[in-house]
Amino acid sequence: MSIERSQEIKDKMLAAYPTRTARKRQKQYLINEPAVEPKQEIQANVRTLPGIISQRGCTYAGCKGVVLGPTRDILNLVHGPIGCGYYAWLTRRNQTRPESDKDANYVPYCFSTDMQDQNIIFGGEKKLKLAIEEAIEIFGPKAIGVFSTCPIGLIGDDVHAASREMSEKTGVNVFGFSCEGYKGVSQSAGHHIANNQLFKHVIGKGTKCCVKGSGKFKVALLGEYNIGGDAFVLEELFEKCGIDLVATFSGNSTYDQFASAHLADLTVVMCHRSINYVADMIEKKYGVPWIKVNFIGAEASAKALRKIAEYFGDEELKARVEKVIVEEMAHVKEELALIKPKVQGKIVMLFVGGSRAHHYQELFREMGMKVVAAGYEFAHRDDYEGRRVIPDIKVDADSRNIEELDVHPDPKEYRPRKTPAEIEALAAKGVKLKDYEGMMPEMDEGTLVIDDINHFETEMIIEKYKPDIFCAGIKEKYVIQKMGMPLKQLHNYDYGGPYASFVGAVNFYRDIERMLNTRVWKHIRAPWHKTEPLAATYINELAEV
Amino acid sequence: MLLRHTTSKVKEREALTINPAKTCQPVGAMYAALGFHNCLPHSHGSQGCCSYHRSMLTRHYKEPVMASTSSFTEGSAVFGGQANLLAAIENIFTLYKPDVIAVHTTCLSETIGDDIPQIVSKAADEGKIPAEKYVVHANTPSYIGSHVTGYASMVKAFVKAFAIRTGVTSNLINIIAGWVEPADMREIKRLGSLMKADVLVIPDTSETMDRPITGQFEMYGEGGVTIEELRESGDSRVTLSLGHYASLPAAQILDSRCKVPLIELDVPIGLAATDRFISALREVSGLPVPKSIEQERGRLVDILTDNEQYFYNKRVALYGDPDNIIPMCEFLVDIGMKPVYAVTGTPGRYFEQRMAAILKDIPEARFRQGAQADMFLLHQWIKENPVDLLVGNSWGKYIARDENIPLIRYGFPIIDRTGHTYFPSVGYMGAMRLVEKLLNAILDKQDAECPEEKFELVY
Amino acid sequence: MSEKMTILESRRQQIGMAGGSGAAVACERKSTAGSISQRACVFCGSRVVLYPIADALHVVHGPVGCAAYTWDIRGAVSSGPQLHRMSFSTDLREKDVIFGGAEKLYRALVKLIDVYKPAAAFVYSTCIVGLIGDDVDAVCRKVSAEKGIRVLPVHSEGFKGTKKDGYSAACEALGQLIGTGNTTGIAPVSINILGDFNLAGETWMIRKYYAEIGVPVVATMTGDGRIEDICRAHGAALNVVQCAGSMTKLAEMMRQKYGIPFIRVSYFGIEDMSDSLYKVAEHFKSPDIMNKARTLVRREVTTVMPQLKEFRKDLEGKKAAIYVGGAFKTFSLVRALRLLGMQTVLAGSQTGNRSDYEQLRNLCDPGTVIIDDANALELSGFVRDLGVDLFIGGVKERPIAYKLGVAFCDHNHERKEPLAGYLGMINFAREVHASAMSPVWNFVGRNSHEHRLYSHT
Amino acid sequence: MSTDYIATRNACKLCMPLGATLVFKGMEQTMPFLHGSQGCSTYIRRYMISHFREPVDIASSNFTEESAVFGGGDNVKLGLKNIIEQYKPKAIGIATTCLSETMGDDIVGHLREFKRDMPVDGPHLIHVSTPSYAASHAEGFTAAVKAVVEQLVDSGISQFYGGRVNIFPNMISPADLRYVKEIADGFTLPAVILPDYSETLDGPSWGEYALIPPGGTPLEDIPWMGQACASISFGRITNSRPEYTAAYSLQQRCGVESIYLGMPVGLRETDRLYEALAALSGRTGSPEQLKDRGRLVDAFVDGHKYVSGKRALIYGEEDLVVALASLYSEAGLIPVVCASGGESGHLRAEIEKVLMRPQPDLVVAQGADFADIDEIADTARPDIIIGNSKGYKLARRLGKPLIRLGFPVHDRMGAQRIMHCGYRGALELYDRIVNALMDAKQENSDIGYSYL
Repeated sequence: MSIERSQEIKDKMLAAYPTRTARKRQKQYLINEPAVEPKQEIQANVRTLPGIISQRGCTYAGCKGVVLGPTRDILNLVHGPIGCGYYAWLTRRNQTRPESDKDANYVPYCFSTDMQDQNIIFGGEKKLKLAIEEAIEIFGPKAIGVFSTCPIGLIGDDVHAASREMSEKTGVNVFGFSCEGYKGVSQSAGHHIANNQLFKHVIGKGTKCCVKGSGKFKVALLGEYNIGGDAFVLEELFEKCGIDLVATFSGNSTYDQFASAHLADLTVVMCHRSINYVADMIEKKYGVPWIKVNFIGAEASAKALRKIAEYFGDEELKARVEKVIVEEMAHVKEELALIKPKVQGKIVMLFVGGSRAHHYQELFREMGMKVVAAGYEFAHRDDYEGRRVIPDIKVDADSRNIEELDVHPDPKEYRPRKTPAEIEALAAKGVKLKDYEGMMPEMDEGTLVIDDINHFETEMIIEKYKPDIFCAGIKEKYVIQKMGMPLKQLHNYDYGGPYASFVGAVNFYRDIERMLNTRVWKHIRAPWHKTEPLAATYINELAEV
Repeated sequence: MLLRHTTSKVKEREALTINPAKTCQPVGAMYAALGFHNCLPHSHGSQGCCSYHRSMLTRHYKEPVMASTSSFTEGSAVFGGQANLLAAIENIFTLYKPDVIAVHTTCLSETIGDDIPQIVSKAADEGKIPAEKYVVHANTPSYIGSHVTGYASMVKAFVKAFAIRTGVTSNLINIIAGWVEPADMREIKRLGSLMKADVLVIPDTSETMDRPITGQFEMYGEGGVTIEELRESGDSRVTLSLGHYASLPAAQILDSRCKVPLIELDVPIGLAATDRFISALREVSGLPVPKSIEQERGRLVDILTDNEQYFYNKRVALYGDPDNIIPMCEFLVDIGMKPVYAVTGTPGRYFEQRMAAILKDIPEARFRQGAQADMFLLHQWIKENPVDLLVGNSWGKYIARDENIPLIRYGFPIIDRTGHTYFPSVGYMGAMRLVEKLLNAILDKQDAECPEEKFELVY
Repeated sequence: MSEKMTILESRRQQIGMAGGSGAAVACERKSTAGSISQRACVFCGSRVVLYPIADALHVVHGPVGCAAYTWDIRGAVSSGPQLHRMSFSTDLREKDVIFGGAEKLYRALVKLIDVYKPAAAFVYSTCIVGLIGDDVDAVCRKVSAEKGIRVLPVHSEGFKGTKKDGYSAACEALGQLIGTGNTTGIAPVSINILGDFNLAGETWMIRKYYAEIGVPVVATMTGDGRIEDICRAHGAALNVVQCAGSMTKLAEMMRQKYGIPFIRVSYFGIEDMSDSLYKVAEHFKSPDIMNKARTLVRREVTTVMPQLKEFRKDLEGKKAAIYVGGAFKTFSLVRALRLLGMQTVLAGSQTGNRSDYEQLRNLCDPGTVIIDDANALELSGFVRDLGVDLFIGGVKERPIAYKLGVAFCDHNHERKEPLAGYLGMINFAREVHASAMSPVWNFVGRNSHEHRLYSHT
Repeated sequence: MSTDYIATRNACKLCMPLGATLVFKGMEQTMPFLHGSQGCSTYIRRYMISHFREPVDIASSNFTEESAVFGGGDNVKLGLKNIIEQYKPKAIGIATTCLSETMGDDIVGHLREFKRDMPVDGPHLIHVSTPSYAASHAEGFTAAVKAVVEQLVDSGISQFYGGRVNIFPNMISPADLRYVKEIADGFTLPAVILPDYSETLDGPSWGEYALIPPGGTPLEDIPWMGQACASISFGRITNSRPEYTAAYSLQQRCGVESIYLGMPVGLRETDRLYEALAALSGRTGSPEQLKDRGRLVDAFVDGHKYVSGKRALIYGEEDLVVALASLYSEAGLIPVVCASGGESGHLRAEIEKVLMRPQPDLVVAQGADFADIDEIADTARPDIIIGNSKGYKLARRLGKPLIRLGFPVHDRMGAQRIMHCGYRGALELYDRIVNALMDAKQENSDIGYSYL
């Protein structure tokens, strides 16, 4: 794909916008040239233009929906009108597996203060406290998370004061999240808010009693949300390797796991965007270092495991990891041999999430497919360009209103797991702590990188590039498929999965092969039309040309 | 157990809603707007609302749901959403070129107090609204009513915006369809044409929300009530309002402003409601009921008599929207079943009055409406005294599994099955489909669970 | 019978029915293993019988349990010494079990006799004594010789039979005492009271009655018993035996050895009480005694009946179940209940014999369930299925009755109210009435439909 | 005291099988089964019934002369068969007796044989060796708990089982058990309590006679106890011989950390429990419950004048005696006599650990019976007697008030509802002591103040 052609499309597209809109959009849209110096800069994590039909959701979605949603035994109480609670009720495939029938599992429940007009007028704090009391009386949870929705911020209910008051009154750990939908510019703000509150109110409260972790290699896995059972297969993988998973944020997780994350000796981060704040804060306060990993893709998973083994520097562990990799890879290779020929060279676009658009490129690469365009829904510059740019990301009105916690080493619990010398040595071996290169360096020259893509642009680039498959979410699903082209949902996996680790990779190969080669796309035209010339042009036909 | 924390011990709640049997207004407004031609729904609030509503509607209808948002940020929350809406209107008409933007508010913009008409006229003044293009709006604060209220408000908004009376009464019969599936709207139109009546179904999602695949994506495509049709609705001879909650407000506007008399009916679900619907058509059109409809009715009753043994005294629990529950309960009673429990989160006494009348011969029946009339309460009732069938949206599957009760999927949203948007539940044909579903659920369970010696080939 | 109640095959013959034909109730069997019998063991039998002898030393040879469980748990009162209310055990330990406990027993006895100066000592063998093979008899002889008092072995190893065998062991021990005392000065018209244990002072009442009709009592066995009296019991002209189960054997023995005739009586209920006095009078063929008896009975009955009528008003028609230790007591209770207008629907005992049960079948109304050595499950099953209003039994039956919400009257050795004689009948009626008429039965499970906490509408 | 007595006079202890039976009564759908004579089960039943006032079914292998000679195998098997047929239990707890033990009857062998022809879904068979002559009921109790854990806990399970804690509560009342559960809940720390007879021996009135009363430690929980994060074991004396405890055995077999505490009676011993639970859960516990602590301290203050310097005579199981000594010593009484039929050899040492200040004149009588206690009492001149009903004679003779608690209490109502544990239990016991002393004072004063 030539840079020239890409440039031409970009120009065409921007031309269609009202001038002000065009001016804003162009900064979020670039043609990748990883080699050039100085490195390219993309604009990200800025406001979405009204009316543009973006993929983005809101702060609340990022906080309650993404980060807290998957945890089974924190009772999540949504403070606001019914809708917000309703839409985040079981709609984000958070599978969870309680240890026994007796263990708490609130995932199938939706708790809301169901604010009515008089509550909006006279304030909802009283109702909130009463709701908390009722929830405790009926469910007796370990902890309650209270989530503010848009109107709450405006009518000025103090959820934090109310939570504090109820905590003191009941002994149940109740904490609030000011995650009103309008805060920030996307889900991302919600992630950050969730990170902060978890760190303030939960992390560090746990004891060894709360977690598995008799073994030597204790790890906390961050940014894994157990869509389609990813967390389950990762748990098994770690088990096989003899690594103890003390906590997962937040796939198949519990309050106690969160509370005890600081007891791990290493934090591994999958979804960098949604949870890197926690990783950083844990390091600052407890001295637990973190590394970025990616378990999407077989090679990537192998790489991630080796990184972990290298970090602990234990020969026995390394050997065990290698053994596991060999076993798993055998199966993967077999499968790939069957599938690759059927999908090789096909063209992909991914516009999703804050890390997935990057992670899933690994899988497509393994299958020999070509990613021509990618972008995030709610990521920041560091997810595109790497953490090196963090210092020069400028704070704007929308990011300023999200608290930056000022974290210091804990006088009692701070225990640096590695000496500076050891960290040096690790870096030399390619294990860089708290480092992330971002998506762009790994993408080919001339590919498109688009932040916060909207419907208009989506139609444009599809028309031009004629991809074989498009990856996004439910809102885009049928839009794309009406065009006679498969869309792979990477939020909910189209109810497939798991896609993580080696087993997951194989599942993904098969699903993609199916979507590309299923015959259903061939039936769109009625036979009697085949002979006549057609107004409409068909993606498939063109692809075949 | 999935709902392992639910016990039969009922504690009256005042503040906490658990597992609601309703959602908020805007999603209804969005669905209603999709029933008008070349219309782009617009959510005036934070991005999340729009994103959530689009997702929910997409999951239910398995169709593209295009809608835009004002993308509120903290700034807009403080200074009001005018700038956002103006920018939105400009972007939308430039990029997406609809005939109408259907703006609905959210709890956020309502709490801020944005004055939509004022903003729209400002947009007009600034030339952001091209000629022959319109911006319609409905106030849909999430903290009042439910998604059904939102639907009603948006339909009302359209009628209010466009219906005019020229004084010449036409033969047209307006049918405010209520919140039903695209297939239902199609079926209502079919019955209308069988009756040789000239009907206008408002709104009409039969094509917009159930489109054939053509290999091309069309932002709006065919279908939906046009502005022209809406104008004409003001001269119609009568309005049939199907469903007290979703349809009456629009019908009343036509009645009060355009003097189009209204006849209040239920959504024609089941035998009696359909009978009333057909009778009404017959009366207002003065045309006889054609044989074909007689035959459909006959077939339905035939199925009922063939299978009455399987229905008699079966205990049923329902949850969902009042306009759907009321005729459904009446139907269940008509076929010998016992709708013993029913809850709807949508507030309104009317529900209780109707249910009381329909269930007067079933003293053990319990029904409730309003905030705490939620699925948690329903489940507690069921735990206290079980039922044979569950009728409602997809969320019921958790109760169904825990309590081993068959679930008949009915109402909104159904996000784990398909078919509901393609095959009607209204009219006699629809009733047949409902009967088939009920019957199969009952017999499948019997076949799956009866001891081997009781397992029989023929029923 | 409700299907919920499973009756072990091996138990079926031990349950019969009054009236009609039907096989006799099988009895005098060993309790089936695993069926939770209300019976106790041999030791228990001996301990029960000898316990009331107040001036004797009762030493339990074995681990501490057997002594601990029988420490001062009965209402058998004494007009004098209280030694019987002490619990003495050789508290055998590992090493005793290995090396034998005879030595320990010897030293224990010596010390205890020095301190408590008893008139005699009973040494009860418990299970393991039978196994480790201590020669208890030898020890007893030795101590007896040294201390100059009777030291009597009671062979009551728990596993060597049933409670009844315990009774006989006790009787044998008593037998060794009887005949060793001086009988001078005993009147020709005189009796021994056998089988009354002076629970709540019943023996005293009965003694009083006999005195009033001019019949002196030589020895009471064993209520408020004294060694010296027992030793001279063979001087009496007649043995009047209550609680046939435990004492008939002794009476029989005395008849053979000393030619003392005996009659079986019961002091429970007006009829039986009066009947006992008449029987004694008849035996001595003394019109004088008979007249005195008549006057006594007339006096007592006229004072008692009016009060009973009051109770009867309420109790008329209520159903009762009886399950007590001895069958003979059962008879009296059936009659006593009739007097209160109550119907017995279940009657049983731990230790009845064939003739007892035959008699019971004839005595009870047709349809009454007759049961031998019942277990908790059967009892509860019948109580439920027969719609019993009142249960009469011992401490082990009480919770069954209470749990099921049935009135209960305690009629075993732990009771503290005299139920014998005329006054006893009033007490009995009062207790039955107090329990059967209590309002609390309205709230219990089986009647809860009348008093629900929540009415489900 | 006159140690030269050979005989035990009015024992201050009961026999081992009773303790074991109590444990089995505290397990879900479990039938206790005594391998011995009929009398053992009958006596123990009537003893427990008179205390708990609940049905107490205990099966027996009903030894006969033959079985004594030829071994009890057939009786055991027949007995088990009948119990299974009649009561359909989920488990049967078999405790031996002096008889079967002395015979050297091979119970393990019998069970092995029985299991061979028992259907696979048959009940668990747990056996514990409780020869009455080996020790007292307290040891029988401990032994049974250990036996259950050793025979039912699956050391093979490796799955993490969400921060559960095992609590081995020792011999406490049903009310205590309920309260201990409540305390653990206050920390939302799922606790497996073994045994738990809070329901089985203190149940409601029934409509239908239950074959085996509902309640008890759920059998499905027990196999997982090896996965708990810790075991809390109550009783300083019991714990002074850890190798006999279930907690110790779990630590050895499954590496479950064991936390040895005194019985949580009185302020300090309860504090230890709260600290342990807080450390384990990382939570502070229910503020509501902590208010009870404040109330207790407040009560101590309000009442101290009435009790200070009052001389207390305490008897019962060794663990209980230590615990009570701790409570009353912190409340300002002087435990002058601490007596028990038990013979751990640690009684004095442990008591001295819990006393607020050293007490030279303290008489510690272990292996004592009531005749001994009687004699000691004459010289010790106690103002108040604290222990089970068996001390009544003594109290009566001395004309001093008796505070009834522990086991058995069969001359008063509500034994099963007496609270000993936790702050509330301490409050209850304290109030009773103070009021008893006030009663006495009132009764014995010739003026008869109605205001004290």
